[in-house]
Amino acid sequence: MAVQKLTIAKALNDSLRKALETDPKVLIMGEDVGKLGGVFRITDGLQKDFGEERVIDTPLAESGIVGTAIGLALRGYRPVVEIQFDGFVFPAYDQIVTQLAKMHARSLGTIKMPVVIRIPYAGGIGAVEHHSESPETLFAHVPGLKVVSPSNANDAYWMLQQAILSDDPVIFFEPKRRYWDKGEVDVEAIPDALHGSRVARTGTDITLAAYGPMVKVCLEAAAAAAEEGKSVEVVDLRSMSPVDFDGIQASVEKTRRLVVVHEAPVFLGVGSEIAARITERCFYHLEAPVLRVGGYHAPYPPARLEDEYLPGLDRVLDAVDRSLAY
Amino acid sequence: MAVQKLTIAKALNDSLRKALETDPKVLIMGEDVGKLGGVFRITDGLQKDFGEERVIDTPLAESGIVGTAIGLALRGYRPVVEIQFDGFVFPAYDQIVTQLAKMHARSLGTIKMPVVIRIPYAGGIGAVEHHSESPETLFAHVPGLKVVSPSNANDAYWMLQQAILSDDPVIFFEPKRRYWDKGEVDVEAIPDALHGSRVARTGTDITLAAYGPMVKVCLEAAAAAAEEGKSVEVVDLRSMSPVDFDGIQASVEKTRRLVVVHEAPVFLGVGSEIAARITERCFYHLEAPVLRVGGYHAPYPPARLEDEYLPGLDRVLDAVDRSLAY
Amino acid sequence: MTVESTAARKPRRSSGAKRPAGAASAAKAGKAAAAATAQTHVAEPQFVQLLTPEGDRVEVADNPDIAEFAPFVADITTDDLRGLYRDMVMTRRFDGEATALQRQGELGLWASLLGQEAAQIGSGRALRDDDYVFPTYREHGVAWCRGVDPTNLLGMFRGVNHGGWDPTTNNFHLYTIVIGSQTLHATGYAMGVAKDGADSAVIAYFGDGASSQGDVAEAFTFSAVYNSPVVFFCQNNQWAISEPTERQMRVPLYQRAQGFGFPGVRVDGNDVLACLAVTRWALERARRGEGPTLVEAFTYRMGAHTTSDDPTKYRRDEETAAWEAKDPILRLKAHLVATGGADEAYFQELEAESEILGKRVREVVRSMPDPDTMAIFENVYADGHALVDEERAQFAAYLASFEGGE
Amino acid sequence: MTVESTAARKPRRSSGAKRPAGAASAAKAGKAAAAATAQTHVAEPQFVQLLTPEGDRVEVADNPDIAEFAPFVADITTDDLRGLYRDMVMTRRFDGEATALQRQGELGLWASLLGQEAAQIGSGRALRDDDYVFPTYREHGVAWCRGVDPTNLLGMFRGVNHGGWDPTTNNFHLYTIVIGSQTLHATGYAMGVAKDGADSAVIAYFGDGASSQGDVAEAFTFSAVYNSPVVFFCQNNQWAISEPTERQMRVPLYQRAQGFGFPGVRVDGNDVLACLAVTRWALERARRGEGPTLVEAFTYRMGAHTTSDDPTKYRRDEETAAWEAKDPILRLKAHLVATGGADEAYFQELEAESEILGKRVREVVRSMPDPDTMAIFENVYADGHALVDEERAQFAAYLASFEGGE
Ligand SMILES: Cc1ncc(C[n+]2csc(CCOP(=O)(O)OP(=O)(O)O)c2C)c(N)n1
Ligand SMILES: Cc1ncc(C[n+]2csc(CCOP(=O)(O)OP(=O)(O)O)c2C)c(N)n1
Ligand SMILES: [Mg+2]
Ligand SMILES: [Mg+2]
Repeated sequence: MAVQKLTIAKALNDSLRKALETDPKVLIMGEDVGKLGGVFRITDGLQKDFGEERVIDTPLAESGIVGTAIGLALRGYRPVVEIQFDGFVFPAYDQIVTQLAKMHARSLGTIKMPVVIRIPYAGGIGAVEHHSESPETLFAHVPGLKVVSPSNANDAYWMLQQAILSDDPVIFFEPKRRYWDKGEVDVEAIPDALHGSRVARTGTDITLAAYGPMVKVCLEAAAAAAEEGKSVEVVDLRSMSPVDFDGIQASVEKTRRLVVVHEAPVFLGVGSEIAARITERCFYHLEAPVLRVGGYHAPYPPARLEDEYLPGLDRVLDAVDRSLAY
Repeated sequence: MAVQKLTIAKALNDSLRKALETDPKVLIMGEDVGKLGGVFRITDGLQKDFGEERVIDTPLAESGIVGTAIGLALRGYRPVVEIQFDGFVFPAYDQIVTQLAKMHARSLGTIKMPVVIRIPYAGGIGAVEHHSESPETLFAHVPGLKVVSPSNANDAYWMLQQAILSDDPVIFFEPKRRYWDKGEVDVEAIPDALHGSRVARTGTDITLAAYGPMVKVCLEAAAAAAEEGKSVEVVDLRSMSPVDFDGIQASVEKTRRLVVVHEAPVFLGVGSEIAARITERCFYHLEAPVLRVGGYHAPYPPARLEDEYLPGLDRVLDAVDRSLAY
Repeated sequence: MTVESTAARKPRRSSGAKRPAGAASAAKAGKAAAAATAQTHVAEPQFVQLLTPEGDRVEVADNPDIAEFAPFVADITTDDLRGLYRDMVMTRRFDGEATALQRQGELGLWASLLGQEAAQIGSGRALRDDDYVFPTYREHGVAWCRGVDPTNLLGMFRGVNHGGWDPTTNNFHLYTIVIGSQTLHATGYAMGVAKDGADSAVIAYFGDGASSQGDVAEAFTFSAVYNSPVVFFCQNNQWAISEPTERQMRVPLYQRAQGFGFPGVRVDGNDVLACLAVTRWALERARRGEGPTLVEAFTYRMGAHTTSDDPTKYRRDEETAAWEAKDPILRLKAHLVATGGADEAYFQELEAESEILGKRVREVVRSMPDPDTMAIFENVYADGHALVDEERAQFAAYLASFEGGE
Repeated sequence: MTVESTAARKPRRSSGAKRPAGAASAAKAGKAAAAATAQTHVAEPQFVQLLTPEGDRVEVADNPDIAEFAPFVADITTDDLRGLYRDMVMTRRFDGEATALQRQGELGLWASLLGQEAAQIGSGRALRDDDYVFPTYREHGVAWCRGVDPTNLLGMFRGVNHGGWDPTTNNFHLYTIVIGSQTLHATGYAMGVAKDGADSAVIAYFGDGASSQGDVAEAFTFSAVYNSPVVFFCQNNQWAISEPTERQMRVPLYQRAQGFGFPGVRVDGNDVLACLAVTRWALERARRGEGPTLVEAFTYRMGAHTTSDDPTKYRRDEETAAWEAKDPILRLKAHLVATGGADEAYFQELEAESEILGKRVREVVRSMPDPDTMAIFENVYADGHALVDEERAQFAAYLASFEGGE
């Protein structure tokens, strides 16, 4: 059956299974990805079916995981690495930034680095410190990396397929609080381009641009705004490197107003680049400055404060109102 | 003698010496900072005069250097860490981002982290890979860190004094290609605030905002533009976290045009945040979108290409012209 | 000039024969490798033990290898033993209470120390007040020894803070979640102790999984090079979430120290007396200026990794059952009973006391207030930051816009 | 159950006595610590040596410890010896030429291997074509053995590229500048070799300084856990820029392997024959499926760290002079002369040959073109990237705006 209703978690699991089946060079690596199936069960059952040589429980050392994945890629493998939580990617940051991202250029194109790094990210699950962060800027700023994040099950399935097929390193951010959200997955459809945006809802008065976990919030905000007679377009960016500026521009040329929403701190968040570039592209179109809603310049707070910290319906609508007030 | 003509390198050396003299808790740590005095000789002579217990040659391990500096800070010391080159800070990135930056908040304010991390950064010296990078975004985006960069000898002296006195962790970016530029240092003057900007040249037609190595380029561009009858104001930002938006705003409200210049890649460079925020603050003042001149979305190139990669006089003037053309 | 470990001498794939060719046999090779790995798991390890699982004292005459350590508990009286017992019982009670509170939704998460009481109380009681402790996230028993109010540990698991105690009050650092990081902090702190000319010592806790992190190796290097007064105390509880120690190491961890130039000792981590003795010994070395020591406490995580974990996915009940027989509390109880060190009245009294602790923990947690919203912006910086000020003001205005409005 | 190194047994500060109190005596304590550290520096290390500095063969009868390794060069003929000698001479000549070219401004930087020829040629010649090499930035001799055209090494030092050879052609990876990183790449590659069922081996080069990096320890852990066919080849050249090995380690490095569960060997790094034997032995272990090995080649960096460095700031001339007496090339020459393995004609021929190499290197470098400006945007991604495309187009337009303009 081509179309199934799946959670994002299951869609990712199916996607990994498909990749393991299709290409013997695909490997899964990470902490607890084997018997346990990962702390979020995204790799559930894969070691059982594909063996310890292809679904590899690694020592507890992120630099080691990414560093050996690079070596495996040099040997012709296509490792799909799982980092257990957003806050634990930093021990691997050196390998990612100085080696993985640069190897292709360093080798004048002779070496390819088909490595996917899956990172469950962002907040909303009431977790302890280091388990709720949104570090996408720290990867999107780095030339040589590609950075994407699906917001729904179909994208989860397909974008992961495409990331694994890509000959470039892809940082694949999974919106962990949406893992259990269900959506239709068409495993036979021709998917959208990995780095293109998608209009998730059409509207005429203002554009909301978001990715990953915030797309749902923006869709809810658009629905709420509709009740007040405001027509909000929602663009699901899907890719943070590259960003589909043409897609955003097309929407903004129509609506003339833009609010970017993400969980990451606003200061130097992906929204800053979008604001800067869209302002440059649409200087005479914009009726209001591009506004941004995001995290604050503070460490991700204790769980009991995360609802206040995270952009929610009210804060998005507040920004919509402020933009429309111009 | 209060006013001396010093190179930036010597000003930094004097500043470290002063700090070691003034506060017995100040320590210098890093690779080759002892007998060698650092590869740029910024710590020259300090181990000889203050001993191995205060000027510490460390094992070759950046995570270890910053991690032990954190421990020393917990014990009441004020470590000033040297990272040998920009490209080698990444092994320490985990300690900086997950520990150093968050310790104060994690402890509800009971712990202070007076650690300075000095990083010679940016290009222009014809070096091999990893020796010419501008990773400031990767620190400025992180709540809990402060990020500064002097552009001249007087600031080098004073900003380092202030950074060492600060109870917060400060990433201190030193523009390595300017190390040998001379300037007047007044060791008795009351210095500017560490995080305030400085108008380096006044003008009325357009504002250039820059920091560190690019201030000189902007001043040269301003001089060249003056010959063509354009009055360019140059703002030396000095601090990238926090950014002195009030200072930039004041200038832009006057000139109505802004170009931000840095060596770091434009995409999610500090300029993106400045463009986004100044556009928001000065939406009705700006005659042109904020333009940015910076590095490309490509690994820092081999030395023979760096002159093309780096923003130089021509590229800055080109942006000035493009802005004025609006 | 050649150093070879026994394990390394054993060929890990079939020796002599070529490896299976082609990817098809990869799965087979994987199984073989796994089997070979399992062999290295030391079922009956050699370690310092002073109290058998049955509660009998091991004498130096029984095992000369303990001669170096036994003197370090020669001063321990029956009263002291009761104290250690009480610490373990209270800790376990607290821990059980926290687990229950998590199930009731009062805590978001709990990392239980069940089974590791002896390792924590034994090492924790070896410390002097002026020593400094760097825990992981599981050192509730050590916190207890340091005099940290146990309810203070719960804030971060409830989600009201990231660390609810002042580390300087009890020289007990905040819990560190990023695996291995704290070993470097401990090393740096110990470098500072030495610089100060103090004779305090520092102890860094970490797990078997953590031993794989580069930071831990760097901590070994720095402490060796600077000869810092630090004890690296690894609780090898056999598991890093779902991964057995074979996924982290090929030979027993305590051996790693030698290659960095300092001693390593394996101790029965379920024997509180042995843990006390070995930790005292290691701390004394540190105080005397002899530098770092690695202590591997061989113990077992009786429960799940955390309340979010489901160990049935990856480990067998028999294993857990086997370790139950080595329970650290039962063993000391057996000893106290057999030697007449404590009677039924004592145990009942303790039961009552732990009941009171449990009640207090429940009450304190349930009444723990949520932090003020504006706390988001507090303590980001010690000296202030313009952006934080701006965002705080904007947020306050935003919140105010709802008041009295609509 | 206890492992103690000899060094660790020696108290590092005055044993028994308390540390000096107060910060005032910190400097004194520092000096004492430094002195203690210096003691551990092994002046006359025990290592595998097959050829003395005077050029005499060491026989197993002289030193039974070499029995395990000597058979690995039993097949070496006089012709082979001449080949090794030629490799070292050509490598040194190339290296000297590069240093000269740097002084003339043709290269931006050069990292000389002067003094390390035996370690590199000995290990490099132990490799099979299908083995894979992960070098640092100094393995010019190994590159030579792999058949990489030496002039290709110069591009990155001239600043025309970041690595001017196709690593897959000669199974010789690009130079890695970030210290220690490549040891993990080697480990991963070796994991892949094992998965493929191949009997190739992998060798990772690194320095004494690099041994402090966490990545190297993680490489040890991964290779031990997965039993990967990798040889970790450390050229301990006594210095990491200005820091002597005492700033990196407290006991000889080769001992570190044992604590990770695999063998470590120290070899005379200035003895090309011993390096060949020990590397062959280690590679054989890898091929047989016995997993990783650590080889510490005890050698010396005769020159500066790089052409940017000034070693007079930190090391004494006597030290360098002492090592000159152990020169790897002179020693093999003495042996060849003494055994009649080569005559003056041979040496003259070689001199002429190296002259030709020198000339070619000069010519190639001087005519090495600068890269095209647009190369900035090439090979950032394999599959393209919209932003790079946009920036490339903008830059091209910008450049075009100057042409014919103004
Ligand atoms: C750097 C990092 N990576 C991953 C994690 C997720 N994680 C938390 S605990 C744990 C296992 C730790 O095992 P061990 O060190 O043996 O300690 P134990 O939990 O058994 O006490 C992991 C992988 C983390 N906290 N930090
Ligand atoms: C991560 C990192 N930190 C610092 C440097 C700067 N650096 C280049 S070489 C070097 C010393 C290396 O010493 P060693 O490992 O002994 O190798 P050797 O140069 O002696 O061959 C240093 C500190 C670097 N390249 N990478
Ligand atoms: Mg464990
Ligand atoms: Mg060296």
